[in-house]
This record gives sequence, structure tokens and C-alpha cells, in this order.
Amino acid sequence: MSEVQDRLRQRVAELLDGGTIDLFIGYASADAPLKTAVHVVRSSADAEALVWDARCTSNLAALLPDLFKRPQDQRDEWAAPRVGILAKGCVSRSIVGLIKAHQVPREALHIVGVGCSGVVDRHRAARLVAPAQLSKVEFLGDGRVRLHATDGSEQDVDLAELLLEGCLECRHPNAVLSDESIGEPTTAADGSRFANVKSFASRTIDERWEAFRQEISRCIRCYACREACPNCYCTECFAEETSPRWIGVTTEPSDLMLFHLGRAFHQAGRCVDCGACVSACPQGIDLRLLTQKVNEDVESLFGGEVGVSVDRLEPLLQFEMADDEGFMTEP
Amino acid sequence: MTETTDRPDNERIDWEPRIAAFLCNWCSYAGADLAGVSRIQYPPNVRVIRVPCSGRINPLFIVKALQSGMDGVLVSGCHPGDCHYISGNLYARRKFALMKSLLEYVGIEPDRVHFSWVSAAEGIRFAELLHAVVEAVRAIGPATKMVKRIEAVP
Amino acid sequence: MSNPYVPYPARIDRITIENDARDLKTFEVVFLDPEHARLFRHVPGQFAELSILGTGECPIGIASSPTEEGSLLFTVKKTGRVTDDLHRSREGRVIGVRGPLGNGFPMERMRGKNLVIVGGGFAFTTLRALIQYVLDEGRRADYGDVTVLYGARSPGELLYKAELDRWRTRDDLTAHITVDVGDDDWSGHEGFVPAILGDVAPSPANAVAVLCGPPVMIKFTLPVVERLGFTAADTILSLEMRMKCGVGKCGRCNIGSKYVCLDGPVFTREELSRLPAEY
Amino acid sequence: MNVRMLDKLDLPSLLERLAETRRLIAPVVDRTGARFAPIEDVASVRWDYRNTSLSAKGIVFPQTEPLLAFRNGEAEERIPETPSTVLFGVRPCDARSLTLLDAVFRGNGIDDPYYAARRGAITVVALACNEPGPTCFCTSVGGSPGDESGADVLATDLGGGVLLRAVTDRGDALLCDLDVGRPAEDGEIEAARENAAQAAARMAPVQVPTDSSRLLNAFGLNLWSDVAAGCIGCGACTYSCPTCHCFDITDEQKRGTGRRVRSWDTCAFPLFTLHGSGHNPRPAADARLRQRVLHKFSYCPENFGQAFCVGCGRCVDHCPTGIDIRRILARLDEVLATDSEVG
Repeated sequence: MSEVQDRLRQRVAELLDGGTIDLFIGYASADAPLKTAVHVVRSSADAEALVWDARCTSNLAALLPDLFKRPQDQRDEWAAPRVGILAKGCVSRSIVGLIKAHQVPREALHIVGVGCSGVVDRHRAARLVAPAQLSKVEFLGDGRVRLHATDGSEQDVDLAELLLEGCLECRHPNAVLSDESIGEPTTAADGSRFANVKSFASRTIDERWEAFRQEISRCIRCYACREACPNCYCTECFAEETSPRWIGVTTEPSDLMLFHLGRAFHQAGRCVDCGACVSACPQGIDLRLLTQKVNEDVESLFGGEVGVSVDRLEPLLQFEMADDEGFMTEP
Repeated sequence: MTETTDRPDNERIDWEPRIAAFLCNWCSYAGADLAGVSRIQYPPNVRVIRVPCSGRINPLFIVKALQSGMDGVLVSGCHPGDCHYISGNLYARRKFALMKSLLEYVGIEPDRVHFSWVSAAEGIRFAELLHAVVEAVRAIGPATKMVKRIEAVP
Repeated sequence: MSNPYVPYPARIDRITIENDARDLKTFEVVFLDPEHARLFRHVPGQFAELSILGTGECPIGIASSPTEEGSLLFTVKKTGRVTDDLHRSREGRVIGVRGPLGNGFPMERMRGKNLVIVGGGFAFTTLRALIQYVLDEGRRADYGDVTVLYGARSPGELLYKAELDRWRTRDDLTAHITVDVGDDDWSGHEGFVPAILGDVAPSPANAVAVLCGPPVMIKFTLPVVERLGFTAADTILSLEMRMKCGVGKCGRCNIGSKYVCLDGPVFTREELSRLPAEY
Repeated sequence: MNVRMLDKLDLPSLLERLAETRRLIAPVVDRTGARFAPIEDVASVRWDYRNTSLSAKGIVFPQTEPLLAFRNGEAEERIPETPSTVLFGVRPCDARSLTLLDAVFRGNGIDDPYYAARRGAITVVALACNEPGPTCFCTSVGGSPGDESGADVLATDLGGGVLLRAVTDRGDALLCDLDVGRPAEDGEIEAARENAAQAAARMAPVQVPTDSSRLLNAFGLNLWSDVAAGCIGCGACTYSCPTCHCFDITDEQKRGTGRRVRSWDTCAFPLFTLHGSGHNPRPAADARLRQRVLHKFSYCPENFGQAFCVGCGRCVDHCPTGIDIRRILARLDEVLATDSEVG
């Protein structure tokens, strides 16, 4: 891993010094267990702080749309920056979506692809040591991780036990769109997908409702899920529209559910299952329960995978005359 | 959208389902109109909301209607190929397929939410559809799951 | 007020459409309970939270002077949920009024001074309260010369047109009314407020300048006021900031260590210079 | 003031008695670690937790609460009816945060009746920290693992037993009422002090700039866009923060019946300061993050004499992009110390 990291630092410094890019978006270490910080590099000296490992959970593409919005107070003199970005598979797929949605100009990007072996889910780790907290995490090599907790206990676990569930089902660990790559490509897992959706769907309708209601009742409406998501670039989210007002601002359960149903629905054909929302949620809500349902339906009903080609139209922007009508009511 | 629909007591014996029907202006609304002028009886449980095209219907309208206390929702537009705007209904079909599946997945009864095509010439079909929808909703009883209750606002 | 969040019920007695665009209306409201009217003691420059149960609250400057007893005036621009609803009101509707809130103009400190009152657009509302206050028969002698400069985009956008006409004929007040662009019937000044202020050039001697207007007007008028020789302590501004609770708790209108709803909305330029430049 | 020593084995019966006679709120295990919950079954109370994922502020300042209820144009106030409550096992940082919230909601000469009702009903039994967490920095912002401020009783886990020290008259009354354990010996009191001191010594210090007026000059520094480069504008930091207290007031109604409700709001959201005119005095993430930092470390000290941060580290734990207030403070301190043009 550190070889890739060294190479990354060196390459980013070159790209900045050579004038290929104005800034580079990557990760830096953070002073908290299992966390990294989003790091925007503007000078080659700052490139030394870049890291790349299993703690790099943020979907960096979420930062892109704002970079290409002309500031209000600047008119003619403003030029769009040339942006370098470190892209694991899911990040690159989000970038594809942003390019297709005209949120980000392809020519302004320099995408540095990197193979990813999955990133950690801090909530899974937290559950292993609750109600204590992680105090330190050591990556032992060979896929083993040592967790130190604040109660003084320690335990060794497989890295796979800590990964985001989505990473275990990831079919695109390498960048699908890039200008250059660092390190060796990673081999994709070929396990089954949508395990969580299948398991949830097998419960009775009232069990599902109760589980959904309880899960969503944890929400504190901080909107970290939305803000961490590259797809949520709307200037005004339906959650905050006041005319009409879709949802009140309280924690009344139906309002919380309406928000999460709306958010999941708006992900249709655009969610790459990067897990950024899951990592971001301070309440550890299982947001994949909804997004993966929509993903499964999009794939099974309309075919194709999200974010693998800049040329393919989003599934909700097209139709087939023969689209399924099995859901419709015949009198 | 204001929450002006206050649902009657769910426990009432004389409960009648209330259905929000989003009908496209060019086909389904005209079909409903035809049913009316042809004096074809259909249940009075429906509150019709006329929209320019089924493609205009934000799938969140459906969730919002349930939240506002409607017992069922019907969305209807032109048959494939007949859309006044050529393909609005075909885009809509994809959205509705996903939303219906999502709602069922989280535990909303599948019979709460209905989609169907009705042309301007299908007054009888509209009436039959309404019968079918009202009876389906009647069978599952009053909606409770998504309903927003002001007294539940913390 | 034991509970600062409870509004007093008040009835809208009269609604006046102020401008051509019909998005500015003045509401004359009367408290239902005379006891509330007695408790509501304001000074010019203060504001109140107007509320419609079920729609919400919005902070609105009080346009009437406390000397105009019996009712309160609020001039409201139609901009959002609550103001839309207010604009849909008919006379007789009961709304809520919570206040008075904020500090208001320093009437005591301005005593004996000449007043230069500069306003733009619909921010003129609380300046109307100030002008009516000093023009009051019993108080006029407490203040020196009063110069009013008021600008709007067009003649049709001027507030309180009948009163402006009356002020122009008074000899104890000098009124300069200007519009950005006049029309065929317009005979007053034409031009922006800062330029006209430079032309009128009121003397800073024993005078206080009071400014209230949109950010762009304030931005270009302040240098003129400074050039004319008004000190920072004698330049008074009324700020606008998004507010909610009105009692310095909710944090929304926080600028530096001040809460606009509590410590303001009226500040001197001297006070503002010690705050972060967030306006 | 009472100082009592309680055998650990007697703890469940103490909790039972509290739960029978009062509303008991205490930490329970949660998928995020721990959270505060009203206790039905005292076996669910956890003593071995590090800290809760969300702070205790929601107990005195709920995320949403009705201010008024109205029907057909008639409004009435909704002051909460709060039973006598014991907040048990709250960490010293959270206990101290209550004193800061007091300054806001009960200060300025305007007493917030909703907060006052909730706060007045609570007796705080704080639990001293024997082991700091990786993001704790209370000692750098005026607190400590054994800090008593905000607590009515301070409890210390001494292994086999629990030392309960009454801090206020209210806490003393609680201990008298419960009449548990035996009077503590000097050695035990000393051991509790030692525990806290050792925990404090294990915490990494953070350089916090303390001169609020000098900090005000940090407003114009150009470091904000740099420290906020990763800020995505969510409310994870402020909603998990024990001292962030901004709120919104909105109406909820259905056919003329409804409520006026206040809900948490945050300066991190762009809409927070968006004017009706479209003007936004804080148009970008850097201005918004600056507001959060300076409000805590400059404006509040000026108004209330104390920084509005208790060093619990929750904002560090929860920031989706790894923004670390400790690093921001250290950087500010460094810049303010070296840059002669500032201040």
C-alpha cells in the first residue's frame, strides 16, 4: 500500500509543478481511529500529506460540482480550475455520472485511478467494541486488523469484517475512467450482490414496515448522507423546498421516511454504492437498505450498470416501448 | 403542498376509502369525463387531480398523498404510443415501476398504489378501474403507515 | 412577556397596497386585548415577529411611531411563505404579533441634534416610524433640522406616497425624494441615493445620519456620509439579517458577539466597525 | 456535602430506586457505541461506555419540541411537564455543556421557559472519566476528566466501588434521600482525584487560542477556505455537539390544528442565513465553518466568558470528511502567535 502512496505523492507533485492541474483532491491522515480527511492539495509540498489505504471512505467526487460553480462575486475573470482527483472505482463511476449530468467538464479533470480493496465501515468497527470506543487501530498485514478499545480490551479481526458491505459486493474496484493509474489493478469480487435487499424483502410486509420505520427514526436530519453523496448536487433539495413544502423540519416519523424515500428514489440509476452515505451517517443508519433496493430494481428492470460509460444515457432518461408493465393495475 | 386532508377516524365503521387520482389531461381525465357524461356509475371515493401528463407526476406526489392521509393513490395516463407529448407516459412508467416497488419493499401495502392507462374513449374502463381500485383499497383498510399525525410531531 | 415565544393576537384593520408591483402592502393591526396594546411599548426602529398560526413567523420592522396610538403599521414585502400568506389576508383577519423586539433608534442620544435620514427601497419602513416620531407635535422641538432623503427604483415603488406629499409641503422638514428612473409625471429628483446625498450635502454639524436601505445602497452611501464629515459614532444604520426567535437565542442573526435581533437592528458605524464584515 | 462509597454490586439496586421514584435517563448500548435513553430496565444501563455518539443536550433542548399548540386560531403555550429526572452517568464534558446552554437559554435577561422547565427538573449525576478517548481534549478547553461543573453529583469508578461526591445542594439532597453506601474514606477520595489526574495526563493537549478579541481578527485570515476545503455543509458536527444550540421555528398544521415547533438548525447549512431577498451573508462553506469556530471561541467568550466547546471530540468523530477542530485551533493559535499583522 505504501508504495502506491509514495508514487501518488510523487505524481501529484509532478502534476502540480508541471502545471497540468491547479489542485488535487485526495485523502490525508486524521487524528482519529479509522478516519482520513479529505485533502485538497494546492502546492506540491502539500502532496506529502496524501495517503491511500482502507480508511479512505469519502467519495471525493462529491467535492467536484462546487468547484465548477462560478462564485457570485466573480464574473469574467473567473476560469474553471483544472482539477486532479484520486479515483478508486466507485469515485470514478460517480465522476462519470457527474460528467453526464453536466455538473463537471471532463476536460477540466485529471483522473488518477487507483485500485481499491475495499474501505472500512466505522460503524461495523464501533459495533464490535460498543459501548466502549475504538482508541487505536493497527493494520497488521495479511488482512488482519487489531482493534484497541477505550476499555483496554483488544481484538484481532479480519479486515473483511470491517469493510463496508458494498465493498464486499464491488464489481468495479478500479477506475472505469481515468487519465492515468497508480499501482496494480485490483481483482473484483464476484460474490452475490444485493444480499441485504434479498434478506429484507423476504420478511413479511409488516415486519418490513416496522424495521424501516425504526431504522429511519434514528435520523437526526443532519443531511450528512446527502452532502457526502456526489449525486446530491441539486441547488435546492426537495427536503428544503418551501413552496411546495414537501416535508416539515421536525423528526416526525413520516417526514423522516418521506425524506429517505425521496433521497433513495432520486438515486435511481445514479447510485454507485460507494458507501459514502453509510460512512457519513453519525447515527449509523443502514442507508444501503434503500439505495440497494433501487439499484437492484434499476438493473433488473432496465438493465445495465450505473456509471460505467459516459455515452450511455441514464435509465430514467430513456425508455423502451416494451418496458415491464407487470406492476400496473388492470381493471 | 399543505396538509389540509384530515382523515376521519380509522376505526369508524362507516369508513370509506379516499383515493387521490392523478389523471393526465389528454386521456385519463377525458376518460373520467366521458364516464361522467355517459352516466356510468363509479365510486365517489376519488379526488381527481388533473395534470398535463403522467410524466408531470413526481413520484413523490404519491408518497405525499399517503402522508396526507389518502387511503390509496391512482395514477393514470395515456396508453403507450398515445401520449400528447409523445413519450411522457413512457418515462413515467419507469419512475412508477421503481416507486411502487420501493414502497412495497419498505412495507406499504401494494394495493395502496395503482397505475393504469385510460384513454379518452375509455369511459367504461375508467369506471371499472375505479371500482377495482376502491375495492382493493377497501380490502386492506384505512391507510395508517405513512400518515403524518400532527399530534406525533414531537 | 413571561413566555417570549407567545404572540399577542391582533386584527388586521386596514390593508394598503403601496406600490405598482403590488408586492408591498401596509397592514394596520390592532391588538384584540387592550392589555396587550398597553404592554406593547416600542420605540422607532424596533421590529416585531408577525405570525400566522400554521404558516409561521417573520420579523417585520414597525412602520408606525409609538405616537400614533391605537394601532401598529407593518409594511411587508411579499417574499416567502409567511409574507405570501399575509398578502393573501383580508381586513379583519387575526394574526399574531410578538414584540417589540430589538433596540430601536437611540432617540435620547439624538435629542437636540439635526437628523439626516437616508432611506432606500422598502427598508424605509422603520424610518417612517422615526420621522413620524420626531414630527409629533409634542416632540418636534426636541430635535433640530430634519432632512429626509428617500429613494426608490421608480415613482410607483415609493412607499407612503400621500405622506411624502405632505412632508414636502411642511416647513419643519426638508424632504428629497428621488427615483432611479422617473416617468412622465415625475418632477422630483432622478438618480441614486448616494449621488443625491452628495448633491444635497447636509451639514454634519451637530447632526446624526440615519441610514436604512438595501446592501448595495448602504455600500455606496456610507463613503458619501463619511466624506460629508459624519463621524462613525454619528452614523446610525439599521441592519437586516435573517432572524427567527427575536430574543437572542436561536443564533441565526449572530454577527460577531452581537445578535441583530437583540443588540440591533440599529448600530452605529463605530459599533459595526468592531464586528466581522458579514454584511 | 456528602461523599459516599458504594459497592459496585449495590449499583443495580441504586438504579432501581432511582427508576422507581424518578425518571431515570442513562447510557445504554447502541450501534454507534452508546446513547442516552429513558431507563425501564436498569440492567440496560452501561457504566463501561466511553461516550455517547450524540450528546446529552437533547434532554434539555430536544431536537424538536412544540412551543405552542393551536386550533382554529387560538394558540396556547406548551410548557413541557417534566417529572423529576436523574441524568445518570453523563460524562463531565456533557455535564459542563449544560452550564453553557444555561448561559444561552437562561441568560440575556430572557429566560426560555421550555428549556427552564426541562433543565430545572434534572439532577445530574456525572461519571468521571478514567480513560480518555482518542478525540477527547477537554483539558484544553477548561474541563477535565474529573470536572464537577454542571454536575450535582460526581461519580468515579474505582474498580470495585463507586465514589459518589455531592457537588451541589441538590446533589447532596439526592444522596441523603438515597442513603446508599457508606461515607467515603479520605484515601478513596484521593484515589478518585488521582484517577482523574491520570486520565488528564493521558490526553494530548491542543493549543487553543484564548484571546477572544484577538481571535476576532482571525475572521479576515485566508486560512478559512483552506481548512474548509473538505467541508460538505452537513450538520453532523453541530447536531452531535453538546453546546451548539441554534434552532429554527416552524409551524406544522393540518386543517387549522397544529403546532409551532422549534427544531435544531445549524450554521453549516447554506439556508441558515439565506435572506428572503436572495442575499446570503455567508455564501460559502468557509464562511460557515468560520462562524462555527469563531462563535465557539470568540463570540461566546465575549458574551458569556467561556468558550463554547467542552472538548468531547464528537465533531471530530463524525465529520464525514475528517475536519478536525483541534487542528483548526492549533493552526489558528500558531498563525495568531506568529502573524504580527493580526491583532
